[in-house]
Amino acid sequence: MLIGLFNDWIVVVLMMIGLYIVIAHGNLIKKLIGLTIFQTSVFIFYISMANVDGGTAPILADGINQYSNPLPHVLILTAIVVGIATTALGLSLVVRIKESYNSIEEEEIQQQDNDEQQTSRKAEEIL
Amino acid sequence: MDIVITICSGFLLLVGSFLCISGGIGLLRFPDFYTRMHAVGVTDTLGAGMILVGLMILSTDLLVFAKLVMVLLLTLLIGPTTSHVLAKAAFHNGLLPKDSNNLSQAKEKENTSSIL
Amino acid sequence: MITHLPILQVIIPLMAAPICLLLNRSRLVWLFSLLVSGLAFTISVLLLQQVMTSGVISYELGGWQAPWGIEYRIDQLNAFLLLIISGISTVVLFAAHTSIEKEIPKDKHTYFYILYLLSLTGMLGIVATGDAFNVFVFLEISSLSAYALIAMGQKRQALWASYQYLIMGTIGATFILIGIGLMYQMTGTLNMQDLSQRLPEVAQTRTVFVSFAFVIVGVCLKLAMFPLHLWLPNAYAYAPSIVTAFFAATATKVAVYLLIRFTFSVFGLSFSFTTIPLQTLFMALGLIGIFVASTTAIYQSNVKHLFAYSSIAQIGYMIVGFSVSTVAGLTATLLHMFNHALMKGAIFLALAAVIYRIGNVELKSFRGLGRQMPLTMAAIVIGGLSLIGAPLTVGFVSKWYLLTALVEQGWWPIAVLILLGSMLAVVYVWRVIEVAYFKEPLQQNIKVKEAPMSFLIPIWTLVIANIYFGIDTRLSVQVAQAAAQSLFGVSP
Amino acid sequence: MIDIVLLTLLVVIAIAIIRMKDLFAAVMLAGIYGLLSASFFVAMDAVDVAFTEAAVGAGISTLLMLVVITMTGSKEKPTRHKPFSALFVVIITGGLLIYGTLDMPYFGSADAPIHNHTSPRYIKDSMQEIGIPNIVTSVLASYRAFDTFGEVVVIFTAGIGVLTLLSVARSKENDDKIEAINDSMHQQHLVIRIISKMLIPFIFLFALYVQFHGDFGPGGGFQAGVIFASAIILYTMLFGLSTARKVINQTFVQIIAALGVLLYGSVGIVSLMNGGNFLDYNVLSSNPITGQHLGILLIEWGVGCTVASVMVVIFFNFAGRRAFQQHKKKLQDKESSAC
Amino acid sequence: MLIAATLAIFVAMILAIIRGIVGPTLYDRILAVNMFGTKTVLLISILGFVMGRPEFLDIALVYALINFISVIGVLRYSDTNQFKHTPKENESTKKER
Repeated sequence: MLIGLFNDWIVVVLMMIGLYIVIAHGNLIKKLIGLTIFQTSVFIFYISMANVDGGTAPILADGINQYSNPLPHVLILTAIVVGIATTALGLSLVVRIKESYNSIEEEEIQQQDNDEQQTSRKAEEIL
Repeated sequence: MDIVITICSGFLLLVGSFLCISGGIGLLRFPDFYTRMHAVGVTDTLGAGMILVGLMILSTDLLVFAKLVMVLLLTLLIGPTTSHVLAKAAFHNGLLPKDSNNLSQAKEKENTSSIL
Repeated sequence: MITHLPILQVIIPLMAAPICLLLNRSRLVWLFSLLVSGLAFTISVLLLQQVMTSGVISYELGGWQAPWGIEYRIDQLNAFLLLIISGISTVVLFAAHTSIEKEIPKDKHTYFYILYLLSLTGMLGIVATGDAFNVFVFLEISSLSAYALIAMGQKRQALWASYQYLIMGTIGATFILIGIGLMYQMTGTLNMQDLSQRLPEVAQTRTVFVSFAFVIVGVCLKLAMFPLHLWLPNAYAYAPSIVTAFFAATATKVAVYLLIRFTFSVFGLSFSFTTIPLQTLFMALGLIGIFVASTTAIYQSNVKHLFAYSSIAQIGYMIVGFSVSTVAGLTATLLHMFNHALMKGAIFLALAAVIYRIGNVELKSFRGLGRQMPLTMAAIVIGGLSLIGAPLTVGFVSKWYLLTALVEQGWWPIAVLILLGSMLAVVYVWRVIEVAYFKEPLQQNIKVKEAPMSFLIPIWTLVIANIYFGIDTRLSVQVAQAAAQSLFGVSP
Repeated sequence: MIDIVLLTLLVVIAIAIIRMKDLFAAVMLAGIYGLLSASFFVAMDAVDVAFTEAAVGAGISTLLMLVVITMTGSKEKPTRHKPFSALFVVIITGGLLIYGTLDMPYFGSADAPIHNHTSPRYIKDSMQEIGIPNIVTSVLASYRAFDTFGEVVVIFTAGIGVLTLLSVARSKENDDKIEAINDSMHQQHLVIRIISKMLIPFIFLFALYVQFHGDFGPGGGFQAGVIFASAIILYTMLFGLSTARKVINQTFVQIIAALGVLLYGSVGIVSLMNGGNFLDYNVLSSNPITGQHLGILLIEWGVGCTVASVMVVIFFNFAGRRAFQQHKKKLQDKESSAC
Repeated sequence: MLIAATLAIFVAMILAIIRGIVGPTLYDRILAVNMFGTKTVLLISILGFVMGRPEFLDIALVYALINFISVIGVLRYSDTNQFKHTPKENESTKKER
């Protein structure tokens, strides 16, 4: 059982690390790095389930009759593209956030928003 | 013939592996950036070349051989280039070798001359 | 061509998006996307007709048989959802040209329509497909375009809201991906129909249980169900008004659809509701969601925020109906999806008109608008009444069905709680009405004119639909009931 | 064995990324992470995936992150709030997953359900039905072609999204000014310029090879597109954005991106017209195998075009935004000094 | 012999990773990444032979290219004032003088 599932467990650990970075870190770029790690570990999970003992790459050749399962490979090709698309969009959001808040730290941004809300509330009360 | 091939490739692979490890140790143990770079830059190119040539001898397919040649050419072209650029960039941005007064003086001179 | 309707439904808006990039003239692109969206609506009507008369339609993409290729599978539920989405999209798009003129810089109009169409495509694709992985791909199309659309809002908070949504949304999507992966690992198939046949064999394994948990949590993140709702209010409040109207009316419905599809069709009723205490959990979360979100809505000073929280509360009603897990309860949920789309569409479009005229939707700037923009405010009033569940509006119909479903099961206390929740809706809707009609008009509001026709037509279309379907319930109830029955495997 | 070593290295790097306060270092470690996971994919026989992951995970995404870091600063501030709630969520998730793995089929076992339900047909019959040796390409481009269409649309969406967020209205004189900043940087790097000039045509050629060889070996439209784009990105980095923009017109690139999606879609529409289902290549030609070949060739071109041009657009917009910011900053500095 | 070479490459990789994590300067890290890249190229080439299907060397080519491009990228974007490096080592040497 240990050897049969060892890969899966490591993948779970990787996922946990990625998720931890996303949730616990306040830096927006670090969050995106965490997201990439999280997604990549899911890819690893898919690819390792496609593996067959004694199989080779799913490209047909003479004299080989055991191939790895091609379907997860296809799915992950798609998922990788989705991942880079998300990262690119997230990064462009970070650039814009930096421009308008002059910070990429979650806490500072939240702070600025709260301050803004409070000043508008105060203005309301004065009226 | 087979034995010759095995021995040749084995020898090359072995030397290549040794170079790789020694480069790695150099990267880890040397005192500052420039010496580390020296270790890596030299062994990387040679070690990679050795291993690739060793694989070339092993290869039976012509296409595989050709691809290995391409990889080799690419490493030969890229390895020294990156080392060069890296060292240059580091130097330009003010990273100085450890315990090297001469160089730091040269650097200062360069700075003053550029100001002038 | 009639056999190709399922794919045309998705492919027409999809192909239109790159064509928009080639056209690149704001007005032209708007007319073109309106045309495309209208076409999609027509197709969805035809599809619904076809499904109601002749049953489930299956369409094999690429001509490959189902578990090997991807299959589009349209039953009553899908067709109903397709109708809601494409209908709302068309109505909302009608007002888009006027609305974004003031909210989005001129050189980005084309991009706006492209993203709008892509978002529409994504939602239609999620609903139409019968393949679990294809759901993920189209989910990402709709989410990515949603992030970009929300970030187009005028204030800088829009960027921050969009980023938070991106993080939550991606985590959700990745959870769904993990869940699909686990299912695939246990069964070897990705086709939903095939999955539903092969899952019972392995239903007792821990892996399937975990895959179910991951899919549900992922969907609930997208759904903004109560403890996972934090991204929603800001995303809705700071997005361009048209985007808010579109998403508030459709996006959460798609997520509810996914929830229903996975629990009822893929994992199967007996697994979802007996192996796991889903019923109690969802019932509790739904009820808490209703109360917390409604109470928060009362304290909002921004009307968009207010109605965004109200959306979360309404999702609570859908979840409660879902967790009753009887035909009647599910019918109530489906009806509420349809009705909520109508009322939230009307309300948010009216708010878009307010923004068009006075530039913001702070509650304090609503003073006197009741006189200045009578038609727009009347729409908000009717929409609000519908939210409360007043008779003669659609809200009444779905609440009625929900209460009957609960009473049928003998769950009186919950029915009472639902009624109490509606009382909270009275409070927050009243706050808006009070300010708009009974407070001294603001100085700067005196000269405000009624919204232009390009707003009034779509708003009143939705309002009239609100009243019509509140009186003549035959159509919506019939379809919802048929869909619910087909999910429970009851032949009508 | 190899896979376990690689996975352990991955864990080490991931932990190092958590601890790294310098974002620059974190991004580089993320690049290593990409390379390592790609090596893992090779060890797991997923050559196509490895190809893509190397180009994307280690290449493009690292580059994009680097550009962004130069705009946002590279130091991460310590967070004040306690990470316990995060730890709680993560441990629940992880625990649930570990619990789920207990009933999984063991790693590599050939009697797992996934190897016995749908995949045997792909492996056994794809040669007769599609006629190309790379099964991954067969599945990607024919059996599940609609997923791939979705993937192309996702990348197109991302391109449009980046355009909406970052595109700067450009004018001629602005460009010239920005150019001045741009080119001041790499004037001295003569060696690298020459080497890159030698390499770039080779990279283009290689991209084309990958595009066409995708039927027989690892590769295909997506990988080719990324490689093609990376050559342009290399050029841009060395010779400045405005020079690159003179060579490659951005509007033109956008149109190519749209045309790529349209090409893919039109293959589907044509098969509708010919009486098949959407994306049914068998009807494209009188002989089904020829039809499959034709269809796969065309859609791979669509994928390649869209991916390459979207990558270029994304990079141009990031770099353009950066140049724009620097330009604005310079103007501000000038104003403040004038005051 | 192939296995031995694989192991050697793994060892070199681990050493490079340690250097990449420890730093201390930015350029050390770039160096480590670069070396790691070359080692990956070699690993892929050898893996092909180990697994008996050496025809996938295209991947090694891509790695070499991507490695080059990303190192250029790092240098290109580290070449701004923000990353001007005056590490503590240098200051200490100056003081000694």
